[in-house]
Amino acid sequence: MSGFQRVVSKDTAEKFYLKVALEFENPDTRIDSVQFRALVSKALHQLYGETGASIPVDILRFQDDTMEAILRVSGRSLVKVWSALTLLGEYAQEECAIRVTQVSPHLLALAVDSRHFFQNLPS
Amino acid sequence: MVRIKNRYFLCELVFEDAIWRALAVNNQHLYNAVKDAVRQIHGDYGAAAIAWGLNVKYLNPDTGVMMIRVRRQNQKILSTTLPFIKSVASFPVTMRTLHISGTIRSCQKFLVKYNRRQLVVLLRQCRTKEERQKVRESIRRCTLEQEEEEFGDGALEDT
Amino acid sequence: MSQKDVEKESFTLYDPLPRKLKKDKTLVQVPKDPKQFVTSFLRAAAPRKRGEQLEKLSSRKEMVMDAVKPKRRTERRRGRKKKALSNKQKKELNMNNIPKELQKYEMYEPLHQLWLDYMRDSLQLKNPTVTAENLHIKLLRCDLHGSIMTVTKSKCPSYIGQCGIVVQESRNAFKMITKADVMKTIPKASTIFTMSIDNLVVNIYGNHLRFRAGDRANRKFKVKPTIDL
Amino acid sequence: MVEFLSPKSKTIFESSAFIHKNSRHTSCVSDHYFNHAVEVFLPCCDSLPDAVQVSSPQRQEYYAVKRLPLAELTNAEFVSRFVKAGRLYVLSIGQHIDTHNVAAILPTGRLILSVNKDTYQELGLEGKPSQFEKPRKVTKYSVEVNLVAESFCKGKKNYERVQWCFKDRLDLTFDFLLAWQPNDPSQSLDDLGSFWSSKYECLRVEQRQHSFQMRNQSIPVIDSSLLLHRQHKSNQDASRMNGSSQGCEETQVRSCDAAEVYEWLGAVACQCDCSGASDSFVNTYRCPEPSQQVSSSVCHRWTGLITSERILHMLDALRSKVECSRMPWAALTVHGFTDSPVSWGSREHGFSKYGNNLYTFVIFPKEQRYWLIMGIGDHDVCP
Repeated sequence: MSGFQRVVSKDTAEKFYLKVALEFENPDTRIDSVQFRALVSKALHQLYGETGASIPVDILRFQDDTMEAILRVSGRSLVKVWSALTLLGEYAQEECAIRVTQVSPHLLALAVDSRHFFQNLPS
Repeated sequence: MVRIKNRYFLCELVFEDAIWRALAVNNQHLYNAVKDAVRQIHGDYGAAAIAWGLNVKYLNPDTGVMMIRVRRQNQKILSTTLPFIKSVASFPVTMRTLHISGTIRSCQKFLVKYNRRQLVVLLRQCRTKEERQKVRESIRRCTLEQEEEEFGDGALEDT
Repeated sequence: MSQKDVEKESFTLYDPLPRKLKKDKTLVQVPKDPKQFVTSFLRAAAPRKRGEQLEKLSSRKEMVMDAVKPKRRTERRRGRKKKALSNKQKKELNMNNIPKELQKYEMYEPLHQLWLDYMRDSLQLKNPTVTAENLHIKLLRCDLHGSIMTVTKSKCPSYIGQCGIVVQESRNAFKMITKADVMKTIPKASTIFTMSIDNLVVNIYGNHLRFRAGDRANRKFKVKPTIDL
Repeated sequence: MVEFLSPKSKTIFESSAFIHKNSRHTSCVSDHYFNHAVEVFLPCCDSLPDAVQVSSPQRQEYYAVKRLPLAELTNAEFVSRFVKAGRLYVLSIGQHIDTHNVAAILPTGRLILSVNKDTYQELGLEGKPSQFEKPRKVTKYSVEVNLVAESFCKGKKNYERVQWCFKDRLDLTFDFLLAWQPNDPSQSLDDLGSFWSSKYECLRVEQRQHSFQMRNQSIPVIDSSLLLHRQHKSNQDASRMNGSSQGCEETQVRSCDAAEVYEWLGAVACQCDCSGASDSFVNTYRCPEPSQQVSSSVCHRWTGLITSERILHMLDALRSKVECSRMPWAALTVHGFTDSPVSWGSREHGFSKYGNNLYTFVIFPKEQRYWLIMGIGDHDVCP
């Protein structure tokens, strides 16, 4: 059993993970994870109708204080979810925006962000 | 050659109560019904994609058969939406897609064939003798035409 | 139509002369021997003094009496100088190339000074009425031989930083002599040159200047869609 | 239905043993020069073991220099004092590789510049078009300068040209991160800091660390011999044909797939909720089956610029720790820089939507076996 085995998967990723941040016009507005899921559904319904709203999206993590979330979608629907989230402008009569900060087929990669880490170097 | 490629959908409007409702429906009603349904099923993206080139080309108020034109790249959007159309001009209705083709000509060919088949069905449903006679008459007429076509131009002149 | 038909037709085209006319004596009858006729005619018609020359006259050749154009070509050739060489011949004779021993930077420094004077004269930078618009047109038309040019941007990194005095300009390239006394040919295509005249620094987009030096002087320039290399 | 093309991803799964003669774990670690973060996950542990703590990159510091011109880095004096006298890691930060210019010096003494078209056309150094670009539409070039080559010294043409390009042609300045491991033990990182401190703003930075503990968590059960179920399934079909269906059912229950474990490790690292019910509206993700309950486990992460020597060190410490403790397995994850111009060795790295280059070791106590899972982007070459 001490053999060497190597498998390379090069196809379209089965799952894609998005790290997004929700911002409201009014900075005091807060929503919970269930509302956030509804917001994602609404965004998808708006742009892609009922076929869009039926796309399965998992919210792996939602931080209530910063309203940052990690979403899991299938690779085939990544573009739809990404575009729908970007084009969302309003939720529950309040203007809001979603920033997609990181997208990756590797969930581990979302744990660190080397792009934004050094922006606030101590000086 | 650069050419805009289209798909023509031949559909039948099936009214729930009576077929004469078709007389009250016009192309504009159908167009709006299709567009609203696409917006509902495929959202803003689908509605915007299909808006370019969507057209109701033909509507037969007697039989309720219609033809919709759509750009070829968007045919999937339309074909997935048609079953979800529930009403046209506030009449409850279901759509039956009969045929999809790339040209109006082949749609028309299919429609002729289809109507001929429908006549036979109609014959079976007839009850009174008069009706039966009428349908027979029309069947004979269209089969005759076919023969004439086979004989070609010369045969037509003779008659 | 057959051959015979043609003959028939042609016969009917010309009717024979009417008899009346044939008998008319006033009409000149064409003699059987034209030469005899001429001599006799001359004898009768020429003035007496010329009688001795008649022999000569009649012995002359026939002449066409039409107005004949004088042969101007021969006259021109005489007036023309020796023919200039064609471009191909020039090339074969190595006339376009500057010999190695003459490729000296120092030799061309006076040329650069001359060019500077020429540019100062033509551009009149100190004149306050000169606008950028005027300057552009003048710069387009001016002669670039003798200017010190530097390549600032190019698709090919090796050309970048080449600097020298322009000694030749062709449709597609500048030939310049660098400080190391080497002649470099630098294509105009996808290259940006920089030259300076006193305080004015000019960037030249080589892509937009691909004409011969002479052509550029009076040519209508078209705007190109991009300044990308 | 509306369908869009989705981006591709590359994941490499490897199963091997540390003692295997063809094992490539050393080359995988040491060729990955620019490491941004190291993360250890230890199940059945209350706190980070001392052996691991000692070998951690905690005490390894690095410098951040602000607005440093490239000419300073290619200076003959700097090259002889630092580049040739040790392993020097230099990486520019704050510039994005997909839109800006990026520079790095590898420990092998190569300066790698990934520049966009406009910069390349003005710079005057020979380079290659990026291999991920379409021909005739190249917008990105990579320029390589060998700083340790013999021709790269004062008075030589190559050196003068490079100096001239960085000084007179273009004033390329970046914010740099520098880490240095001198060959001579009498020298230290301080020399690097004092070299420029008079002219440029130099900061000595410590690795940032982050740690969290999880209690009563379920972790997947892993069998080191079964890497992927896809392979496994085909074996299953074969065994079914042989009529031994009972055996394969057993194996199906016994362990988790490497892809599942990989995803789960990510979920732990991101502190995701792993308790989703299958009919939940919000989240349907849960720990892959079969799983086991563990009273406590530790996840520790160091972030900064970490040299590959440190990681090799740590890997060795972790190996010996796993062997002599009762951990079912342990995981070590290393994240590369998104904006590094190279991934493994001098293989070119690109961004293309996510620009990941990371690898994970899952270490097993039995027979020194390990799994190596490498996650790389679309614009990246398989190592």
